[in-house]
Amino acid sequence: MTIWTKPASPTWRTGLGLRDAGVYYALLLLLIVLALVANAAGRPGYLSPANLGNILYQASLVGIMGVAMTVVLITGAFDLSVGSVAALAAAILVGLADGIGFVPAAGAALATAAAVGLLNGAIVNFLGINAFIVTLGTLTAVRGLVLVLTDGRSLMVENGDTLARMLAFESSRIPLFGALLVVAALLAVRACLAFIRARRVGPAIAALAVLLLALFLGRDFTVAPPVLYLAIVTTAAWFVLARTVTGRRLYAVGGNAEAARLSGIDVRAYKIGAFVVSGLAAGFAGVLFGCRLGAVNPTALQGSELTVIAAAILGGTSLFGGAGSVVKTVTGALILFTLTNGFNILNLGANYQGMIEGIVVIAAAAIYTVGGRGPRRAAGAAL
Amino acid sequence: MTIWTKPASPTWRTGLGLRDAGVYYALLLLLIVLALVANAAGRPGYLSPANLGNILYQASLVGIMGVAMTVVLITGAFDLSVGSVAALAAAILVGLADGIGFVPAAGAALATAAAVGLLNGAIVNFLGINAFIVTLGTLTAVRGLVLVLTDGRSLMVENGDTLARMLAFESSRIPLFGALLVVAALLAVRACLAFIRARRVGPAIAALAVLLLALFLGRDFTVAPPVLYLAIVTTAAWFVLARTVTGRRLYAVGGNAEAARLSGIDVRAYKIGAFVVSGLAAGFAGVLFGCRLGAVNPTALQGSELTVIAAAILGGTSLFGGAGSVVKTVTGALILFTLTNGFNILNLGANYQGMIEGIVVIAAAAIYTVGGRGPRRAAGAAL
Amino acid sequence: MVTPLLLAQGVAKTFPNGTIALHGVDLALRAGRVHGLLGANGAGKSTLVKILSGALPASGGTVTWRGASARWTGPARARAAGIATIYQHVPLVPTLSVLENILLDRGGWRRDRRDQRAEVAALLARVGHELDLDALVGDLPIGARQMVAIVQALASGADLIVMDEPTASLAGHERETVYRIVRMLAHAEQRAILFISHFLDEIVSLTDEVTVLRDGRVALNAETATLDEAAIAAAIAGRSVTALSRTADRWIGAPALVATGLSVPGRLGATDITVAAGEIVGIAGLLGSGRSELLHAIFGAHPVQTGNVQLHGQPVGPSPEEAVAAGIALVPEDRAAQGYIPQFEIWKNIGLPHVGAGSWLLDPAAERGAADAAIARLAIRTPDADTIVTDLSGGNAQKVVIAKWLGERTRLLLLDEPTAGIDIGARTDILQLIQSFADDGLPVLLVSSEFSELIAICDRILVMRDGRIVAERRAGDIDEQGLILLAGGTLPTVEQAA
Amino acid sequence: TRVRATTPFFAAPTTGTERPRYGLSSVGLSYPFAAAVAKGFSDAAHAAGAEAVVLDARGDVQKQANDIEDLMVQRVHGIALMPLDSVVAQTWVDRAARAGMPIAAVAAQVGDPRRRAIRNVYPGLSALATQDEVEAGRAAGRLAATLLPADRPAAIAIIEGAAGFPEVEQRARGFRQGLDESGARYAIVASQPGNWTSEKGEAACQNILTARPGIDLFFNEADDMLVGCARAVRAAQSPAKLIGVGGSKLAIASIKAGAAQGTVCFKPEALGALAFHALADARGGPPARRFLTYPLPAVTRATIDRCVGQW
Ligand SMILES: Nc1ncnc2c1ncn2[C@@H]1O[C@H](COP(=O)(O)OP(=O)(O)OP(=O)(O)O)[C@@H](O)[C@H]1O
Ligand SMILES: Nc1ncnc2c1ncn2[C@@H]1O[C@H](COP(=O)(O)OP(=O)(O)OP(=O)(O)O)[C@@H](O)[C@H]1O
Ligand SMILES: [Mg+2]
Ligand SMILES: [Mg+2]
Repeated sequence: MTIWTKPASPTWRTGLGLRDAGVYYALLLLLIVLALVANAAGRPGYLSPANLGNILYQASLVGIMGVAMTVVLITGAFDLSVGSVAALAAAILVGLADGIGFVPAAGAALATAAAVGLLNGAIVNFLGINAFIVTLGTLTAVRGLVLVLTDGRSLMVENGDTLARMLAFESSRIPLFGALLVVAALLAVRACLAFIRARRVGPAIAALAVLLLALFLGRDFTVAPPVLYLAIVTTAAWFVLARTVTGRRLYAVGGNAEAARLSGIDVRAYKIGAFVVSGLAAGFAGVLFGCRLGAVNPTALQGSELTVIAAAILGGTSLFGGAGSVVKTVTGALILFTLTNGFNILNLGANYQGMIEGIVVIAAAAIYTVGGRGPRRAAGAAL
Repeated sequence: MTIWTKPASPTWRTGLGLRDAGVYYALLLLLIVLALVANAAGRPGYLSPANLGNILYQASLVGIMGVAMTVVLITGAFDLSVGSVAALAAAILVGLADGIGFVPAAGAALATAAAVGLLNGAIVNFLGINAFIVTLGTLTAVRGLVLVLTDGRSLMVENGDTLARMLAFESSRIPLFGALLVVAALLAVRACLAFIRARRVGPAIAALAVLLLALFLGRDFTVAPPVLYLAIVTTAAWFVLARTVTGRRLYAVGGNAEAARLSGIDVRAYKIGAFVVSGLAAGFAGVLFGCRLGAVNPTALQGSELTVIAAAILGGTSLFGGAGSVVKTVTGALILFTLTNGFNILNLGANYQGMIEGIVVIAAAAIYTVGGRGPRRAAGAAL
Repeated sequence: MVTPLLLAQGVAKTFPNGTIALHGVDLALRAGRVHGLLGANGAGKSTLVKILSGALPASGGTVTWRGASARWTGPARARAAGIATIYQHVPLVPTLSVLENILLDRGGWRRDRRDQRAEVAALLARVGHELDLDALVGDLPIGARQMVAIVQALASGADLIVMDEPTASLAGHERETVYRIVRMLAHAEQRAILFISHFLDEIVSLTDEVTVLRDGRVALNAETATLDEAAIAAAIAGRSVTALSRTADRWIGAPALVATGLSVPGRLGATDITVAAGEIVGIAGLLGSGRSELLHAIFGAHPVQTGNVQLHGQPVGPSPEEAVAAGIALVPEDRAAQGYIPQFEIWKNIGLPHVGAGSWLLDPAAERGAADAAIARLAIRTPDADTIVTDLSGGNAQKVVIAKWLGERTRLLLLDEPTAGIDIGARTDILQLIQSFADDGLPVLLVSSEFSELIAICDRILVMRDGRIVAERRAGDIDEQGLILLAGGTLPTVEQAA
Repeated sequence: TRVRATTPFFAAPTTGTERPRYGLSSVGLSYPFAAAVAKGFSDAAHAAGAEAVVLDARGDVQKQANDIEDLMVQRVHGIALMPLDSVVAQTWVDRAARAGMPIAAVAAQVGDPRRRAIRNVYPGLSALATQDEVEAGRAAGRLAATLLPADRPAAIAIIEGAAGFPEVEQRARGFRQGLDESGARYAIVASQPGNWTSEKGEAACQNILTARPGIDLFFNEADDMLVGCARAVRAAQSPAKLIGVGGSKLAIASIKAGAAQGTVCFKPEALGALAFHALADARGGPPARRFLTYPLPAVTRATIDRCVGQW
């Protein structure tokens, strides 16, 4: 009866369409292109499990911070201070670990990082100052604090035992074959339900992908712990955002703060909460950083905030709040690190890397903004 | 018949209130505090004309880029690429100056910079990709281009004549006494008109301030050319934004693009135009930078985009478009550079500078966001 | 009589900028009754609603809820106590789905509960309205968003439901749904309803009691049965309002607007339309029938559109810039999203389409002059032309959007629901203004969901359905019911129920 | 049939008979000094018929850690490490040593510079090819002593690099040692960061000259800041003398022009070559000498020809 041309079964299409899944396609495309070029250039190891594990490992810190950044962006704010906060956490961890042991030191580091997040959130929400300028201020101030704490020098952990525990926390190898199979099984269950209920094939594809991945990587595949932590953080954040009322409220707060307020949502609490989460995640990234090296330098992680935000925005998170997906953010981070890893593997002339990276980033974003014109889906509804 | 109880003369009050003039007060306060501390520390030269001239000079490149950034922000976009574009312009200038002379080389540099701006604008507006990710991409790509052009080394101008002309363009001394008197006179005329027409005393205060400044600085006061260029660029941008149809439309485009479009404004043209202006300004800053030393290194002006955006936002420009004042942006830049100047004068330990800078930036923003609660005035209405 | 569910006494409100919106208003709302709240634009209705729902703090007076004193510290408290509100500027989250917006105030921890979805679906079925629960609210036109807000309030299960102009941007069919909902809530479920509207027929047929505000004071409070439309209109305007009457046989000139083959893929089928100088052509249709699309297509505002537009024989290119340059004016239906620049003062908004016509330099004095004239002409209630539009009441903001296009350069007026949210007195004034423009030879194309308006002032009425013009009638040859039937709606049940 | 990449971007494509590949993890190839080290490394590798894999950490420790990982995964023949941070680099060296991968440090030492003397090469390193930063500062100090007024204690200002780099403290320490050894009478009245860049160096000098117009000498911890500072000094018509560290082309031009008085001559290309040769030799067995360096002459206008600007 209508002349509005609706697609036959919209959820089927949109779940896999360029707009919704574009960032995954972008990553896949990049991997394929790099693998082909690497092969042609006589570097066949590119798609090896070890190298894929490396990419994941290299992207893990940015990924963890990116997940939290996505939460902040969803609430309509902005956090530039994550790099500095991570450095502060690392400095506190390394500075205290010899004295009080690894676990208490890590606790202190996380607590401090969360406190900085709380401070950011409180200033933004109670004084009403723009989040950009506030977190730019804390970016500078916290980096200054790191300089004061370290006296401008690098710190390192001396105690061999403590160091060993820190390294174990960050650098042991974790076999992943079994875990991947379990995940694939869980996803398969979910896929069946999703297909029966809503004819969505997205989850089925995800389950298949994980299964194939597990088989491809093989029984001996291991990853470093940060990859696992990233997976856990991402899953937890995804669950909260997509499956709980807290998540809905976070989207509401960012999508239209006034509507959220009028619906009885404590807008400030959610906005401040997002900053605390961001601080905590930065702190955790800092702890991992400190454990990775058993040391920290005062300029550690400088400038990483831009990479983190880039990952989130590449993943389709809106700078204006109300939309964003943590899984896509992690994919965005993987795109960025796949690229630099590819440059390294291909031994691409350093001078050309920047140019190519810039172009690829824009092209990746173009894939789903240009390709994905059409009906949108609600925030957080996609996997 | 009306029930409106109007404040006696609202424009009088709001024009000088914290919300509208807060950033000027913040700068004044900072100057006063630093002058007092410097005096107490036995460094009386702080408020000397020469030092004030230095602060202006040091802030000039960021100021020029900030003015254009304000225009971009007013239209609701974002330009992270300015630092890279400026470096590219400097590299082109320095690379070509020996071959084709200073003026053609500068022309080529400006044209290239404007072309990058156009590219940014076109991608953002025709492909619909987020400005943040596009300009982050060009930030990386253009910096890469600089690396390719310079092959990772510093370039310098060899030809003595050319070098001399470049230095003259940037480093001669320009007496300012007469010019300031003229400006004061012009402002006084405007002040009379403003007072008669609308009982606004803002212009009168500005005229008086300039006059006092001229007398204070004295007959022998000279500045470097970049200060003059900054003044010209700012005045021109202020004039366009506040006094011309183009300015009104720029604000409208950023305030509500759809409403502007339905009012017959070519929204895309204005948005792209803003990017071109930003590119041009960055190019001009790059030319000035190249002229300073007659040389350029590949990392030139790296990271300056954040300072530029900070200046604009400190000046009260909205990240969401539709509001902003170039004069306040320049004031924001002056706040940032007054601070580092103060650190140097007071010989404050490098490790403590970051902490204090961060806190002062937040405090400066707090002055007018917290102090300025109350009746609002519209975008671009203030001087 | 039963004790009121909610009792407001002496509620007063002064805004920070000095505007006194309420001078001390008394209001009593009872379970099982529909209470109408009326008043001219800017009379203070929305302000009162916001105070009752905790969205704004009062500056004086008391509110009693179920016999106990209530000072809401925020909307959450009022919601929890059992007051649900549909605000005038429909606050929804554009990035969430229809379902999630409806469930926005729900607690619990699971986001995607199937029982809640079923509950909402059942609710929709009960009120007989269709909504795609998974559509993104940001993609919906304003009428559909209004329905989402209504369902949201409905789903909250509150005892008092406050509706601030719920029907202002709805067309016939959806209005019927709203009436059904209101009756069901009040009479079947014994809830209290506060119903704000500028449509007197609705008020008369739907409400049990009315309160009329004027300049922030109660001007009238009576049982509806004791009143008629004229008496209410007089109370609202503070003067007697003459009903619009058709001027027979107006002068009509040569064809001015000739549009051929206008179409927008998927939204507007190929359409030809001609409007003569001095002619007022109305477009009737249901929500989503493509009326707005047609006006936008004439204005050249669709990125993908085909067809030709000629004005007085001159072709007009397909872009808003060219349309404005040719003298075409469009008053869009969604004033907040399409009509004004929120940060601008009234005078800058009014001047926006005109600046640049003469000189590239601004002339603020002239702009203010023009704005002051428009404020006087349309009786916009504002301290002065320097007020920011977002500080105006809804109807007055709408008047600003109309005022944008009343300049001398306008040669074709496209009006999309121009009277949405405008009070009865001003509505008559605006319609008369439109007539006077037409009398001066201006061609006018008027979209309105208020079919009586169309019949009153149009010369010819086109009926749209599913993106096509399906019928054309001379205004004198058809009545409201006939239009409704042509548009594909069902006949209203208002009269029968009253 | 495999398609061979012929894109000019790529470093020489490998053939069936693999040429030996050596990796260099650079701090950032957009820093001219690091770029020159890389050039020396690559040139030496080419001359020896080997392939150089040069990775660019862009000033980010995290990225440098990743780069080293990538090099180890690729099983290059040896890694030259230009560490962004000496302390942090220890773990990388340990890891490489455990994997049996020859690794040499270039341009900066590995191990906490406060605890480990520069000549005491970190265990596990095949070699350390660097200039001694303290020594460089000392050379500058000795040169400065000759430029100071004899009749009164001199006022000296130090323009530091960006806070957080160990060179900041090392060069300043050496500088004071050099002055003390020469028996100079002086007071350091200001030390302010110039963040390694010419524009910040210029600003710092301008500002310091306002507060202390009577500065006799500016010690710039890097040559980029030296050329910026020279502009400030000339603009303020101050008689202050200027000394830098590094021997960059720009600084050499400045000294030739008389705008600055002297600098300490670094040879980054030589460092790169030294590191390569150390790695190439490491496969033959334990090296005879692990600390590799070159003399650091302080040059003035008179002796400027002894310094060829390599960056
Ligand atoms: N935030 C505000 N700041 C200042 N004044 C305001 C504000 N909101 C409303 N007003 C003023 O308060 C008065 C009452 O406004 P209100 O919105 O209550 O009117 P209303 O009766 O709902 O009108 P309408 O029928 O047009 O919606 C108006 O004069 C309006 O300009
Ligand atoms: N209730 C609705 N739900 C979803 N989409 C709708 C609805 N109503 C209209 N639309 C969409 O709006 C577009 C056409 O509506 P348009 O605004 O042109 O019609 P209209 O007759 O002016 O209706 P309105 O009264 O809403 O202005 C179509 O894209 C249609 O899909
Ligand atoms: Mg209202
Ligand atoms: Mg419509």
